[in-house]
Formats: sequence, C-alpha cells, structure tokens
Amino acid sequence: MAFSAGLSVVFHGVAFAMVLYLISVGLSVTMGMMGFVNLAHGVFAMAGGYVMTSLMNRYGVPLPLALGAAAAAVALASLPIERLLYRWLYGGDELDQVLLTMGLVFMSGATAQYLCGALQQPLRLPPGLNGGLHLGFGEVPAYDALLIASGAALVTVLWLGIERSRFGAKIRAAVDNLRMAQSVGIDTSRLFGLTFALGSGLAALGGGLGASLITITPGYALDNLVYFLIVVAIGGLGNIRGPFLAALLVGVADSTCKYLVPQFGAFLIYAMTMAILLWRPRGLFGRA
Amino acid sequence: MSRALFGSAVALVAAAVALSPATVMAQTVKIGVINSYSGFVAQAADEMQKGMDLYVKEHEKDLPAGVKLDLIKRDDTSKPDVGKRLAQELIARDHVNLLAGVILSPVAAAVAPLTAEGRVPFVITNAAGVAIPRLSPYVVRVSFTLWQEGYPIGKWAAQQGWKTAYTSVTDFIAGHDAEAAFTKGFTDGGGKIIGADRFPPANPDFTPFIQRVKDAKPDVAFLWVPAQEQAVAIMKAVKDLGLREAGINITSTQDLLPDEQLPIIGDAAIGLVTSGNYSVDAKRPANTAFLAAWKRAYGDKAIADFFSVDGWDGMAMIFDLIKATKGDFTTDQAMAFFKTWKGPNSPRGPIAIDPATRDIVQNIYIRKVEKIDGKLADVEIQTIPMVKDPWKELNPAK
Amino acid sequence: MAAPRSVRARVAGIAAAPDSGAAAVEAFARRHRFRPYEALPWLAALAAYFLFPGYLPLASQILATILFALSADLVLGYAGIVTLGQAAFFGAGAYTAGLLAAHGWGEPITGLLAAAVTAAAIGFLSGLVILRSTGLSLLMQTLVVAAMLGEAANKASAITGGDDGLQGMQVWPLFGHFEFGLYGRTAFFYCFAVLFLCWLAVRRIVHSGFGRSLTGIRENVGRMHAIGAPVMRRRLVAYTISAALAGISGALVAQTTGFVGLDSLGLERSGTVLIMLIIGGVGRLYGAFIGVPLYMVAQDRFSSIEPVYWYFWIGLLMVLLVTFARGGVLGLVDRLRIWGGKRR
Amino acid sequence: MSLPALETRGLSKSFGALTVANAIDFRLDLGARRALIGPNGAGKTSFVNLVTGVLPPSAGRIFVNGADVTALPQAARVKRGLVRTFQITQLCPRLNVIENVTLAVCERRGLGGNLWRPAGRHRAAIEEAYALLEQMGLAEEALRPVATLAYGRQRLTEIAVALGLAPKVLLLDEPAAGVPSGESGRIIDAIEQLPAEIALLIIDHDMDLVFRLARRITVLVQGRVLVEGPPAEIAADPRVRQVYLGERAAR
Repeated sequence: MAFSAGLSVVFHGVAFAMVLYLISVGLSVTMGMMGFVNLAHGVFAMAGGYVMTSLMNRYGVPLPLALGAAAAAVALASLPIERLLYRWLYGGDELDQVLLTMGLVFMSGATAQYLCGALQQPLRLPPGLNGGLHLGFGEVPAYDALLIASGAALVTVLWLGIERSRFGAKIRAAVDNLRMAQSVGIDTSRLFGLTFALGSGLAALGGGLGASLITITPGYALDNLVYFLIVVAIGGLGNIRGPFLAALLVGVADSTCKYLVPQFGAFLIYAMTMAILLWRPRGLFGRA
Repeated sequence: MSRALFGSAVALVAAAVALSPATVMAQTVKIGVINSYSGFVAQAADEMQKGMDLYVKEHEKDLPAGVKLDLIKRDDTSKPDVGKRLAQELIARDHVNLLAGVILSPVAAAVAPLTAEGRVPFVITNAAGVAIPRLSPYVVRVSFTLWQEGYPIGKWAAQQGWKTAYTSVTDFIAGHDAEAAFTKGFTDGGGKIIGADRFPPANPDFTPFIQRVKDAKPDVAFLWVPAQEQAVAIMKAVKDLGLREAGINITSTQDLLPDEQLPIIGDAAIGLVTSGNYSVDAKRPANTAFLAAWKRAYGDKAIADFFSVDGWDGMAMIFDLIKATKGDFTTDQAMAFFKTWKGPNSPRGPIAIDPATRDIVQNIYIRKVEKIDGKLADVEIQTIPMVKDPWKELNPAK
Repeated sequence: MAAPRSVRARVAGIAAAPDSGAAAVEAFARRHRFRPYEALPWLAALAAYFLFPGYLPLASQILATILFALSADLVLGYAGIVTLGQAAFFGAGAYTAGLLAAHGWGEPITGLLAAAVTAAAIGFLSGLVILRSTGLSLLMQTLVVAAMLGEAANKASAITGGDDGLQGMQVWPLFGHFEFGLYGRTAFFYCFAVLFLCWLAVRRIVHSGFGRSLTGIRENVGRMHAIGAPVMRRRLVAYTISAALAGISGALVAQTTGFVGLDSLGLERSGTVLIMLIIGGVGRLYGAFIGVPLYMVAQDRFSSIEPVYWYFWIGLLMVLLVTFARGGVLGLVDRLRIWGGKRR
Repeated sequence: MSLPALETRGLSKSFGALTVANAIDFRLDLGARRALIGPNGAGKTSFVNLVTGVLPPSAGRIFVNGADVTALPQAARVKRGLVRTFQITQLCPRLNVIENVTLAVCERRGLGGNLWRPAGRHRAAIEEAYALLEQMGLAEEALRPVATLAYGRQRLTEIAVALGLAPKVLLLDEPAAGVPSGESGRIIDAIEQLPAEIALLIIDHDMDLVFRLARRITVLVQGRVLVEGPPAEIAADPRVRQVYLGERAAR
C-alpha cells in the first residue's frame, strides 16, 4: 500500500511537472533571449485552455484535435501581439514591460470572464481517460499517464528540434549572444516573432493538457504566475533543459511534501525556491 | 523643472473629472450592494447577484406606489479593506438605507462594525462566518453558517453506523468551522476522528491529500473546500485515486457541490452526500416557480444555486420590509421587522430569523447525488427541520 | 578657491558670456532647494478635501497608498532593486499596528512607530540574505519572503484572525480627542500629515550624499564599487528605510480602516503598487503622487460604472500608457517638454 | 628607502587549467611612471583585477604602502589610495559629468553614507570636482550627461573620476583604448600632467603611448613577469622582441 501510495503521489507530481514545463519553457526563452519580462505568459496558457475546452464542450471536437487547434490558434494570435505591442519594448526598460504585460493580464482576464463567465471551464474526458490505469507496477490515474506520455513526447520533439534544426541553431545562437547572432546575419526580429509564437503555442498546449490540474478560470494567468516564475527562476533563464528539471523538482517536491507533511504544504515549496536561488542565483542551469 | 507640475495637474484634473458627485433621486429606498464581482469568488458573486436581481425584476411591480428602489452595486474585489471603504462611502456619501450582499466572511467582518457606528441595517446574503452577527446589532443574516450544515452531516454520518472519519479541509477560518462542526456532530453521534488535514488555500493539486485519506482507510471522509473551482479539482483527485472504490464514503457541506458545478464534476459526484440549505432539484412549488423565473431571465444554460437563493431571500426580506413600511422606515423599525421576519415559502422551504441571534433558522437537507434519466441530480433524502446555528447555542454570547 | 569663482560667477552674470563652470556648481548646489511646483500635490489634496467631502475614505486610502508607492520608489527607482515583495513590509506594519490596537494599545502615533520598527527589522534581516543577488533571482526572493510571511500569518490564525482578518481593533482618538469617525475627516488629515512628514524625509534622503550614491548604484554598480562605495551596505540601508516607510503606510491603512486582512501581505498588493508607481514614473519622487491617484480614482470610477469588468479598462489604460507614454506620466511630460523645446 | 606604493609577492591566479597570474613579484614606488605591457592574453587585466580586489588570488600577497591588503575588499583598497580606471568606460551614463566626479569625491570624503545633509551643501566637494574637470579640460561639458559626450571625453571623465579619489597608486587600464588617434593626444597630455607623487601604472599595448609616458616597463607573458627595465632596454631586449615586438612585426 505505502509503496503504491507513494508511487501515485510521485507519479502525479511528474504529470503536474509536465504541464508546468510546457507552460514555462517559452517564458524562460523569451526572458533569456529577448530579455523580456513577460508576466503575461500565463495568458497564452489560459487562452489555450479556453479554446480547447470550448471546442470540446460546444462543438464536441475530440480532445487531440481540439488541443492541436488550440495550440495553433494561440501561436498564430500571439504573432500580431508580439509585433504590435512587445517588440517595441525589447531591450527597453523592464518596468515598462511589467506594466504592459500586467495590463494584458487584466484585459485577458476580464475578456475571459465576459466571454465564458467566471465559472471554470469543464474538461469532459473520454471515458477511457477517467479513473485508474493498471500498469505493471501498480494502478495510476489514466489521465496522469496520458499527461506524462504526451508531455515526454513533446519534450523530446522540442529538444531534438532545438538541437538539430536550423531554426533551433538560430535560437541557441541568439540566446548565447544576440550581437553575435545579428552580426552573422540572423534576422533576429523575425526570429523573436517565431520564438515567441512557439513559446505561446507550447504554453497553450500546457494550458490545454493541464486544464484538469490547473483549472481554467479568468484568474488563471495571475493565480499561477508565481508557479511559472519559480520554475523559470530555478531552471535558469534562456535554456530548454533547466526548466524541465525545475518543473520536475517543483512538481514532485510539491506533491510529496503535501503528502508527507501537509501542515507545511505551502511553506516548503517557497523554502526550496529560496534555498536554490541563494545557492545558485542564476538557477540550476543558468550560465554564470 | 515643471515636470512634476504638469503631472500633478494631470492627476488633479483626472480626479476632478472622475469624482463629479453622484446625483440623488428623491423618494427612493437606497440599497448599497457590496459584492465580489471580481477576484477569486467572482462566480459565487455572479450567482448571488442574479438571485437578487431576479427577485427585484419579478416583484418590483408589487412595491407600494411611489416607492422607487435604487440598488448601488459596488465591487469589493474580494478584499476586506476595499469592502470596508465602500461601505463607509455608501453610508457617509450615498446615505443608503440598507446594506446588503457580501460573499466573503472577511469582508462582512470588516463592514459589520461600521453598520454599528453608522446605524445602518446590514442584510448578509452569504458570508457564513459564524460569529459575524455578534459584531454589530444591525447585522441580520439570511444565508447559513457552516455549523448549521457541518454539525447535522456529522450526526447523520454517525447514524449510518460509520465508526471512523477523516476530515480534510481548506486551511482558513471557514474550513476550520466546517471541520469543527462535523467533528462535533460525528463524535456526538459516537464516531471517532482518525485524522484531520488542512490544505493551503491556494492549492492547485489535491492528490497528495486525498492519498493520505485513502491510506488512513476511514469509514467516511469529510472533504471541504470553499465553493469554487477547487470543488472540481478535489473531486477529480477523489475519482483518480478511486477513493470510493476503496470503500470510503464521502460527505461534505453544499460548498463541495454548488449546483452549477455538478455537471462539471460529472459522474464522479454520483453517491456523494452533502448537507445544505438548497439544491435546484428540491421538489417544492416555491422552488419550481423560482426556477421557472430563473430560466425566463437567464436561459437554460445558467444554473441557480444556494448563492442565488440566499440572494433572492435577502431581497424578499427587504421587500417585505418596504411593503410593511411603505418604504419609509428607521433603522430600529427595520431591525425590529427583520428580527421577527418569516419566509414561509422560500425556494429552500420555510425560513425565519432567530430574534436572539439575528441569524437564519432553516431546514437543513441531507442530499445525495443520483443520476435521474441521464442527468445528475442532488436529491434531498432527509430533512432536518428548522435548524438554529448550533455554534451560538454551544457558545452563548457573554 | 571657492570664493573667487563665485565672485566670477556674479561678474559673469552681468557679463555677456555666463561662466558655465560657476553655473554648473550653482545648479548642482541648488538642486535640493524646494521648487514652487512641489506644493502642488498638497494643494491638490486639500482641494480634494473641500471639493469631494464624500470621498474622504478613498482620499485617505490614496494618501496612505502614495506613501506605500513612495517606499517602493526608494528601493526601485533609487536603489535599483526590483521587488515584488514590498507587501511584506506593508503587511508587517499593518499587523503590528492592528495587533497593538486589538490588544489594548490603540494610540495611533506610537502604533505607527512600532509598525515602522517591525517592518524595518524584517526589511533589514531579509535584506541581509537576499540583497546579494540581482535580477530575476532577487525579484523571486523578495516575492518568496512576502509569500512566506503571508503563509505564516494564515497559519497563526489564532493571533492574526487568519482569513477572516484581524477583529476588534480599538484605535484611540488622535491626540486624545480626534475620533476616527465614519466620515473620515480625522483619517484624512492624519494620513495627510504622516505622508507629508515621510515625504520630507524621503526627499531629504534622496538629495543627500547617500541618495546620490544610491542613484550611482542604480546607474552603474561596477563604477560604485570602483570608487570604494560599500554597495551592499548602501542597498541594505535603503531597503530597510523603505521597509519602515511601507510599514508606516500599512499601519495607516490598518488604523484608518480599523481592519487588517491577509491580503495586506499578498502578491497582488506588491504588484499593484509597482504598477501605480510605474504609471506615475519611477525614480523621480513624484511618480507616486501621480500614479496612485490616477490608478485608484480610475479603479473607483470604472468599478462603480462597470462593477464586473472594470479591470479590463484598467488594463487597457496600462497598455496605452506603455505604448504612448513610456516612462509613465512624468516620462511623457518630459518628452512633451523636450519636443516643445525643439519647436521653440 | 621608502616603502613601495604597491607590491605583490608571488601573486598567482588560475581558473582550472588556465593560469592568468603565475607567482608575480611586482613593485611600484611612489611617483613611479610604469607601464605593464604584454601580448593579448598575457594576463594584464587579470593582474589589475587581482590587485584591486575584483578577483581573489589563488596564492600570494598584495601590499599597499607596506600594508597587506590581500584580504581587504575592493572598497577598502580604494580607501587606501589604490585606484583604477577601466578598459571600457565605466561611468553613470545618465548622470552629468560633474555629478560623476562629485560621486567619487564625496565617497572619498566619506559623505556617501550621509543620509541627511543635502549633497548640494557639500560645497567643497563640488568645487573640488569642478577643479578636476578644469584640469581635464572638461569644464564646458560639466552639466552634460556623460552618455552625450564623445568617447574621448568620456575617457577623460573616467580619469577625472579616478583623480577624485585622490589616488596614491593609479592603475590606468588602456586609457586611450577605442579613442580615435586624433583625440588620444589630449588624453596622453592629461596623463603627463598628473601629480608627480602618484605612482602610475599604465596597462596598454599602444607602444607610442607607453614609450611616451613610462620610465620603466614591465613585460608580462602568460601570467609571468618576463623582464622589467627602462624603455630603451626593453626595446632592445631580444626576448621581448621575440615574444612581443616580434609578434607585432609579424603583423
């Protein structure tokens, strides 16, 4: 019992971590590459959740299709936003960036409540995904299993893409040294746009997949901001792997701590963040 | 040099433009409605407001000739100090005859003392913090207290022959109330509490806590969260971990199961037993009429819940006062009227105000979620008539 | 060598070509003198008192919040410490004053002082730990400090009243015979006076040698190290002072509303004050006086016109400000003046 | 004989395998005019960072006027008169010229921690700063933000700031770096006019500048002192030709 209990808790932590990572990785890159403090990043995750759930609930679109559509839609929508609002502030005063992105958070929250009401969006899962799933080592929630599987798949694709593709090479170059990247003739403004869209799309995936873990409400972007920021700060700015480890750490530590010492549930995650940042101010994978 | 000069001017102008005094209508009953339209309980606020507005819409015609109603709605943004300031302004600036509304106990607790100072009646249509009416002689509550619901369900659980219970509640005052009430009820009934957890108010993830319950293998688990999206999250964890398949019964107050959340929680809710003062599936003529009006006003999609009915009844009480006094009443007359008010046909059954505590007396229903022709319904399986708030009887005012 | 030059300056003043050197020294030496326009915010506040007597509670909260924003400006605008945890000190001050008033000591002024001391102590201790880092790391650490305090206050509900907020505050009349009444006149003048005194102090500090070196630290830390400035100590001092001011502002709100809630320690409060400050303009001592009224009045109006979706309009206001008035209102005013100068 | 203004004994620093300073014994007397030269990557700037306390040494000791400052932080060494300028200008760009210099003067006079007295009342400090600007020929730009100055002028400001700290030992890290040759003359003049008692160490590889200003030259190669002597000697030294001038000739 104790074993399978601990197992399901850790398993759940990993599932939560997958969602956190998908949402946060884009934020890490935008902050690292464009040096942009994008407090509105959660908005894209929220948008993803809304699009997906309403496609499923109103038009009965199957989950995978709705998820893909949501990601694509959000990625596309993010392009004009980046062009019209964000790009002017690149390399500018981070406080202006804070003001802009917080403004967007407020507006999106109000819009969401106006369109879909204050009630959270239900996620009606196909019957197969409800309840438990029997694996070799014991029974685990089926949806968590799906989260981990799809999350792992996405992560692999993303990493390979960044490692292998030309686009990925450009991104890495720009993160390492923007000036250098420009001087070798990379069209950074275009690169920024595409990277931003990619990050937003991933966030949308995370928001959609995680809709049952982090419920989709108008307050989404603000309520969960701290979690996203913690992951980015611990993981280290501007890299792809750091946030993954950070997300695992946060997800698993969070759920196991709550399981073992519920009375200190919230404290420990903060304490851990503090400790790590004091030990490695630039995060676990941050470049010194 | 004059940088700040221009700036200050801008601010001053902005203030001047914005603050042009509100016009006052003659011969009207002014009701200041303080509600949490934004913030983390916006959903509940919406339900409550719909209930209030619906009553006004349905019964405005019944008002005595010449009496106009002026509802001044203010958003406390779910923050006590804001709510307090709004109350202060409503009393001192808008000279309202009554204050009504308030979702959150902290806000109500912040507002209540002002009503004593400003001598304005304050009709609480939700905030369930058990001791609030004692903060001011002008507070009257038409909603409920958590003791009123938690104690009976504890008793009921014990009557089912369940010996051991595990409580798991949100770590803030309301949660503590619910926990204490259930514990008292269950132990009075001869049961034994074998574990009690409290989870952080901002908690995205309940699996670890539910796992603890599962490990402890109690006969019954009392799970309580404030009536918000958390209800869905915690029920998902219950389903994922197969808590009931493990032979653990689950009870709560209606906060775990607001009617509009029921379809969202889905089949996971089947068999769940809660105590509450209202469920849409109650078969009462008053309720049928209420729901008919609701559908007319808000369509089939919108689902009423106990917030809506509490708001509705609050307005009903205020309307009765206006009718009885032709809209012209002093604070003391109002309070005297409220203290003895009775609502024989509320959608939630007969209700009344207890003159001693100015708190609601009402039936508490034990409800069970069943699937009736393909649709989930929270069916009343037992009625505990005219329950007074047990806490005030256990802790008489000094 | 001072005398001859200033003499030359006077001569130069008459002569055709003014001596830029003396001018430089003079301009520099006069920078801390009071200018007429600095009276404006106070005149505006008094005007508001007479023009909108029904809005005194709002006015008092605006004054108290200006002080909060001023404290943020000291760390953010002068010491260059981007913080999302300023509410930690606001809340600490609020609870200090609140607990005193709830347990039999309702004397306002000593309450303020106690709040200042508590907040300063917390600022100093947390500063010792976190001020060594910079950037996002520092931001997160300030945030975490506030979050932990908030959790602690929620856990200690026996003392703080937890989520229901602190009950039963009895604030004594100011100087023994000015009641904090329902109409908030006393509250208004109380906040007005406290803000004024604190503003004088902050202004003094900003123009002091210490204040200048803070500006230097904000502009170029490496340079300040190289001229032998004890950067860490300077930052810590600034952080502590700012904490004390935030504590006072928290105590003001607690005493004038007679209530303290957990939200006084919340992230939202830290964020909002930052926003208000940025709207006004950072690092110029007057941003707080412009951003806070603008934001709070706008919020009050929007939310009474449109109780549910008001924050959409606030958000829009913020976005427009960034797109058209970067650097806040004062930044916009600057650019207008430069533009006007060019055209002349 | 008098104590050396600056002395290092066996000063060493290595990052893992890479050794940037290898048991450097170095001595600079009062009023010295010394140049530290060496090919790129010889460890010149690292040496400055070690001496000024930006980097902690792996081994060895550092003395200022005979006092061991190895353990002291950067600020404390500045207080003892050990002052440096930067290879890339380090100023407060948005503050104007006189303010940049006044910051240094006030810091030296211990006014930087004064919370109450308005900086403007520190009249003497401002006058002193202005005098330095005149000395550097910057008086006309006193009220202009540093960012708006030509780079050459910024380099002069940098020197003025350093002088504001009343240095006993002044380390100039490539004082004319990045300055168009037209303006570098102005900088060299300014350096020549520095008070005689200051012990001056110029780190550079601009030979014209070095041979014009320095009375002795120390050649650093791979973190080690290769040779030290008067310019003529150094110019003649075959090893120097080989590792340094030779390399230059090769270009």
